[in-house]
Amino acid sequence: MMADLHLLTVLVFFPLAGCLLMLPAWKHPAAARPLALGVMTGELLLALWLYASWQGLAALKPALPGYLLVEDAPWIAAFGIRYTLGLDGISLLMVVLTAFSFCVALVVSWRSIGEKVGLFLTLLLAMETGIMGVFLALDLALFYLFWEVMLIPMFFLIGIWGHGRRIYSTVKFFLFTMFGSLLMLLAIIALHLLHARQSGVATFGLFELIATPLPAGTQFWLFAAFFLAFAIKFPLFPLHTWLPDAHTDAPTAGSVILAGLLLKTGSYGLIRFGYPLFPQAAQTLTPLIYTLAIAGIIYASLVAFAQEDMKRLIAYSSIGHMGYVAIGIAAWEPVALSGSIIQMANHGVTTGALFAMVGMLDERAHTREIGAFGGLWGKIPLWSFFFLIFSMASVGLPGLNNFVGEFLVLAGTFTKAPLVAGLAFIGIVLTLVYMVRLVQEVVFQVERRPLPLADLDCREICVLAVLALLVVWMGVHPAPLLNLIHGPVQLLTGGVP
Amino acid sequence: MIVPLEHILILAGLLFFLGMGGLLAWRANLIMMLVCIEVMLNAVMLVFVGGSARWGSADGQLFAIFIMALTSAEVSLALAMVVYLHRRRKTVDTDQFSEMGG
Amino acid sequence: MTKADLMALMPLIILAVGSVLVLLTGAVRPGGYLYELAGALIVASLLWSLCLPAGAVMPGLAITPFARFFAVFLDSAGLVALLLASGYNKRRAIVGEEYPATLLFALAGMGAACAASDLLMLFLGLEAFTFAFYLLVAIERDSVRGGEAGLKYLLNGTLSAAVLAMGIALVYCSRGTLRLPELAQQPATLEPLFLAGFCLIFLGLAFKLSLVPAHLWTPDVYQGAPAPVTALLSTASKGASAAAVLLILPLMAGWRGGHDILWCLSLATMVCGNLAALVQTSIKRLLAWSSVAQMGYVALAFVALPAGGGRAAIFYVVAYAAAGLASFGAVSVLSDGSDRDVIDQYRGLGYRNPLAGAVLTVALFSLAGIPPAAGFMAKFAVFSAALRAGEITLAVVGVLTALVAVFFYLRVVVALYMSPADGVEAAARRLTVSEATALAIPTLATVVMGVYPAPLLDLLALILG
Amino acid sequence: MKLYLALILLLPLMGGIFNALLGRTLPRRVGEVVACGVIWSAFACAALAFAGFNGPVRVEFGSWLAAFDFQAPIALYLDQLSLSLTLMITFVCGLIHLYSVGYMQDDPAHARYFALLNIFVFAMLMLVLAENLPLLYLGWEGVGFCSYALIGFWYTEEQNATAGRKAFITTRIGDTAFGIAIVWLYQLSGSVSITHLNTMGTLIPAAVVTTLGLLLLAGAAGKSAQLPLSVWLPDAMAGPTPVSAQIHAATMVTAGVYLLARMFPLIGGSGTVRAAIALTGGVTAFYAATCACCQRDLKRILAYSTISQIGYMVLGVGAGALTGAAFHLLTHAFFKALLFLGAGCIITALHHQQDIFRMGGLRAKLPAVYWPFLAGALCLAGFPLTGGFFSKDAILGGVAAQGGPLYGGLLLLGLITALLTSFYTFRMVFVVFHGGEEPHTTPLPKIMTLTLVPLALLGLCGGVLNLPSYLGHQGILDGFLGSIPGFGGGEKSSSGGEIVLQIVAAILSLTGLGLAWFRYTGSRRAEALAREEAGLPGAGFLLNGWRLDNLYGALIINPFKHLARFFWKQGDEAGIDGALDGLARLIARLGGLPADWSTGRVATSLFGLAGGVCVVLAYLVWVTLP
Repeated sequence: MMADLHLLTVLVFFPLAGCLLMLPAWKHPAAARPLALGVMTGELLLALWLYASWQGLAALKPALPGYLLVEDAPWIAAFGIRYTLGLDGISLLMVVLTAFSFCVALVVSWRSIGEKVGLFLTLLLAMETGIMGVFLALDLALFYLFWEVMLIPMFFLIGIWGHGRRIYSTVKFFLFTMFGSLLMLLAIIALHLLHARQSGVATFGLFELIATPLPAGTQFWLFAAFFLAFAIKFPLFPLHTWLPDAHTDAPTAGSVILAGLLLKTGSYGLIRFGYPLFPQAAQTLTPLIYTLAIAGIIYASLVAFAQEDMKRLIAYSSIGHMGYVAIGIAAWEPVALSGSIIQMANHGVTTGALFAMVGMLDERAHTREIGAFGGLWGKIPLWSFFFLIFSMASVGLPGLNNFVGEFLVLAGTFTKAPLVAGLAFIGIVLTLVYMVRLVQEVVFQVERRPLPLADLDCREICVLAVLALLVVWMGVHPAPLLNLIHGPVQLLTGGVP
Repeated sequence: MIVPLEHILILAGLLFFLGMGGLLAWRANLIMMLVCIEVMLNAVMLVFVGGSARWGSADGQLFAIFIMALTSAEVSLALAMVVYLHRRRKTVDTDQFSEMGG
Repeated sequence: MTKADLMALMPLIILAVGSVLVLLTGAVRPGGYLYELAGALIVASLLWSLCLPAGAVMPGLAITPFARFFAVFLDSAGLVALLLASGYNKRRAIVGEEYPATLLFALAGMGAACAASDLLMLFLGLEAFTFAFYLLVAIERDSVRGGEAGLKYLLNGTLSAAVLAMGIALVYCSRGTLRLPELAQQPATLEPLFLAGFCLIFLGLAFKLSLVPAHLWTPDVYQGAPAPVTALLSTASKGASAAAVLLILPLMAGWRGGHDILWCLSLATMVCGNLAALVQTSIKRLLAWSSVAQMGYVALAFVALPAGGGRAAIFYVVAYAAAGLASFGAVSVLSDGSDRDVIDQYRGLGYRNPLAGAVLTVALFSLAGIPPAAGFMAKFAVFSAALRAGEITLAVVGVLTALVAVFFYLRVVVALYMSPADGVEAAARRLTVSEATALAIPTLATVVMGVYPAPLLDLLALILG
Repeated sequence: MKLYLALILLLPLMGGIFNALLGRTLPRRVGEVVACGVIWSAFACAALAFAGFNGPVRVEFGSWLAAFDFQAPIALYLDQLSLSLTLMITFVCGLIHLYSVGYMQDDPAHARYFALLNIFVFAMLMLVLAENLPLLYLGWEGVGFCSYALIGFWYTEEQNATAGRKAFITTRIGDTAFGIAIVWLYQLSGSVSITHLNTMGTLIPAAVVTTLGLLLLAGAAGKSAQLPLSVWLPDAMAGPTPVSAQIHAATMVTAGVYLLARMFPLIGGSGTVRAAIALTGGVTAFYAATCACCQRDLKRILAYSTISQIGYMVLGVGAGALTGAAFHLLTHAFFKALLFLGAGCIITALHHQQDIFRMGGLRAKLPAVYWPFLAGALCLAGFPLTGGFFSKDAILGGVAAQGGPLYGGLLLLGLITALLTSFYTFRMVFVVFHGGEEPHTTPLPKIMTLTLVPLALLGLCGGVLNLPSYLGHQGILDGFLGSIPGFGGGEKSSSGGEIVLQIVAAILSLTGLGLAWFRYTGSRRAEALAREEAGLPGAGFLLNGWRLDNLYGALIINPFKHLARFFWKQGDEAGIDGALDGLARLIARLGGLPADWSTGRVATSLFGLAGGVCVVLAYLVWVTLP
């Protein structure tokens, strides 16, 4: 019986255990890197195995409806906090994405991280544990714990191996997120107390708390606190300014994980906790979310067009992309929600790949300034080929992955809020505008500065090829993923599985 | 009892605040500050004695004696401190000893 | 006094007698194994209060589970401080038996204060350890700052002692007894004299907890005193004072005014401490201001006393003590020879002295209340207590000030790991075993309490009845 | 049938992928063979499908977008329209591929070229065969991408890359409208299947149908370079000439017409929409024709003529003469491809000289090009009895049959356009081939000239595809397409009226020819050219396509750029970040206050404690005193 294997615990803490492996290899990067990669690959295999066998698990009918695996154990009885992990389709998708992104992040920074490798790998593994926990926790206190834990390694990652104003950026990133999450902490506690007052049961369990009937005013304020925390992570306009700095100054691995995963924790939290816990308040705030998302899409796309740093441009682009996710969530309608979730995965892959590619370019040219490049197709055709693929994916070219998510989001949203969907379509044009500008100025035209550029080596080709295949696969045959999240989405939107 | 408690309290209060005021005012001279603290503690002892007179229990007097012991100890330490500081700075003006701050 | 009482009192007696013993040994064999002896005595008292589950009530002292918990807590803190001092004092040429003896004496005083069952014993305990700290703060004879710090602590301490004593006197006048249990039973209307007395007592304790407005001595004394002393002063004495507050708070249970006073103090303390720490350049002052701020959160727990704030307060104090010992310990380890006080001097130390750097980092994250360190659980406890008591304003202010705090804690971490050291400094010396253990104990405690606080919390629920 | 369809789509795709991945490593001949082979085998499959065709079929290959009730499977729909277009596309593209072999023979980047060309064919076929709108959208965007990449094929020239970008973005604007229409249709009917939607026409309120129709029209206008989105096509000539022939003449640009014809059963219900479509088409046709009259760049002339001809088709759709539109679409594909390929020959022969004023007297030099080119010109000019003549008149006939002031005006406009068309066509022919000194030319690869022949024949004899009904029996296309919903519609004009119309058209066409002959041949040629070089009044206006580019530049592009920069500098950096940094500074300054309070003097701290005592006691007095 798979539930007895405590697979989720393994899933969460296996990377942390991997940190111990780092200690003996602390001083020997040559040994440490493969070790870490081994750990991450193991994690990825475990995740993939779970994915492969999810239908079997679903047939087993575990404790919670719609969940594939659930683990529950007492932890801090005095506070009523339990160690509750649960895996459903949505978390499974996120878990696979997480495990995969970490492998990518490690491989792309294989050579670019030269010093303090042991520390780097340890932080990476620790962060993987934190993010896994966020995607699996079903106890609000536990969720909050992981939510905070995952920040610390990222703080060091940006601060130690970053470039530019790295300290400013990392502190800004940390404070922004702390600001939101501290208020969320108060909201969590308040919710817990209200529930305890009403039912006499002190618990932080999500499904107990969902049942709490709340007066409208209270619910509004609690949801506001949750929403603030998630909106900062998303990030929604105008809370987004930490993101360009953090992305730009982070090392490649940091950017990949930031874009691929940390932003997703915000949307995931909104889907898993924000809306289910406070449906009415969410309803009342939906117009606000729509507005912020639309404003963000258009604003970020415009700002992205003006950027001169490739990484910054892509960072702004991910603000725009996450805007679609936000719209889909706000619509809270099956098609749109599926679209949002798929879009989370898509954006993780696409933008992660773009950041990785810019990182590769940065390694060679030691600049990310758009004005420095040009005519790369002639110099490094392989790089340009992949870059073209990923940027086309990111503009939502049908047949590549982003289109699936965006189109479902828009189709679903249109049934709820036609105007919003219509405005969001404008964003598609704007995305094309800045992305094509980037491609033209970097890949096409003539070389503007003589830079010593070597084309991709085998390691990089492998990573990018896998990513590209993924992009195409998710764009051409998203059915498996859509099936995976079908049940959970139906439950969330009030249907019966 | 001969003296009503109120009078004792008023006197003690006067002494106490006198001492406190002196402590704050006389900061140019460490010795005088110590004297002021003595005054305050004496006010305290007065209250204790008055109290034990009021309730006819010995606890107050006991406490008073303990305070005497305490003050003597503190004074000895404080005088040592005075000597030490004077040797260091040739002054007993406490405002001179404000290297740290902020 | 029966034999059982004696057994129960033994932890305190060991410490008190022990200090005399150390003094004598020092007189007989100067530079003998004084620190080892003192350490052994502390361990003995620790084990005793751990293993012998005897309770006893005698005039003035009541060895309750509460008292025994604090005895354990104080002894462990003292042990760590002693371990730190053993190395530090050698480097700083602080010789002689005074240091260990005084330390033992301070521990005894604190233990007495926590075990007090009447105001006299409380007063004696508090003053005893304060008195001991007068010595310890100024013990570094040839340090300018030490003397200044001693002076400041002395004057403030005596003033607060006077206030405290006056408070007790007034209470005594109005009630005719000093016994806490009797004082806790309140008449229908609280007479003004009693209230005045209570307020003075509380202010006297506020000095020891360094709550605003009686906090101004803190940064100067912490900066001036030797780091190990600061470590003890900022943790054990705070713990003992918090225990004392918990002992006297029942006297005014249900008096709205007391709540208001506490409310203001806690608010002012959280805000002042955290804001002032922002602008500090000396790490010791930064930690001092931060400890002021931390006491503000403890005060917040006191405000929420009716809603289970007591447990939160003690847990917070313990968590803070662990972090404080670790941080000041790291500082004392890192400031060898030259007094390494300015934050910029800590640049890149995280790499040159990994253990100390890591310990300091963990401690700072704990102080900032970021999981998985104990500080998070502590803040969690305090905030939930506050919300349960309906103190939403204080909770929100606390959260926001905590955010401010994150910033200045991060400044130190940034210096440790992210800013390059200016100029090549010699590789830091290897830590001695005692130092390593002294750093390891509180750090482990921090992490364990942060990840699995359940046992401690249950224990606290037990001792608070 | 399923197999045929699968092959029709997959072969070009595979060829494209093959060239994209391996093309650069294998010898170029292999790549060329594969590229051309797949297209011709796709044509063979199409032919087989045609042979085996009996009635529309819907084939489903697998699921694509399937979330809850949003179902967009990978399903194809083969009916008469898509079949005939498939045949045309595969055939013409096959020829163009062959031509490209010669045209690109010394271009190093042949792999990229053929890969994109193949993928384009795949996308175009997907567009034509798609059974549901998202899938059609896939093809729609796919061709857009390929056209972008191929226009900017010689990317080192900045204006080429920019032209590609312009095309991509401009068409994307239209696509957005199309996308909105798709999701709206989904919201209305819960389905995106074209066949299903076409039956919904009556169930949807008229106002909504109108809006939808306008959205679709906008989409079509983007792809088919109709006003106001026509600006990209002339610039698109920056690409290699075969690309212009394949994408910007024969296939992609007619996608809009196809879309409108496809969805006609749905949107045709609204008179407003029909009128709007017709108006767009007619005006565009006229607009482009006027512009073409003053162009000097050979390819730009053809580009404007393409816009103009597509305008005719759109006009036809608007007039409900779907068959006519489809007919013109086919013939136009043949003769316009022919013209472009011919132009390609000329340009190659003259070392990439595109200015017609620098040409002349090529008739003797390049007879193999001249005669096919002339044939194409005749078709374009609607010379009597050529394919173009019949197809154009089918459209005009449809317009005439509609009657009413609007359509009357449009008919007039169409006739004027016909005149202009024949004028600029022969202006081009005469200036390029007749008179003038004979320049030096390089020999052309056989393959390039050979491919012109079949196209020329098809163009000339294209008329037989659909001879007017007054000749006795019904036209082939009429019969073939008639059964498709919507194509039956459109009032048939009386055969008498049709004959009259055709006579008028013939006269107009001949007049245009005559004017051109009178102006550009023999002795008068020289001063005519001289005058035009000097610049006729208003020529600049027409030369720059009525200065639409400047208009858009002033209205949209510059504001966009400034806004972007403003948002970045003022919004993000000064606004939000500035505010946050200000807040941080403020807090730091606040931090100074309590820090200043601790002066370091003992007295201060004593004051603190004493002050606390006094305040608390005062408070106490205040509370306790009644």
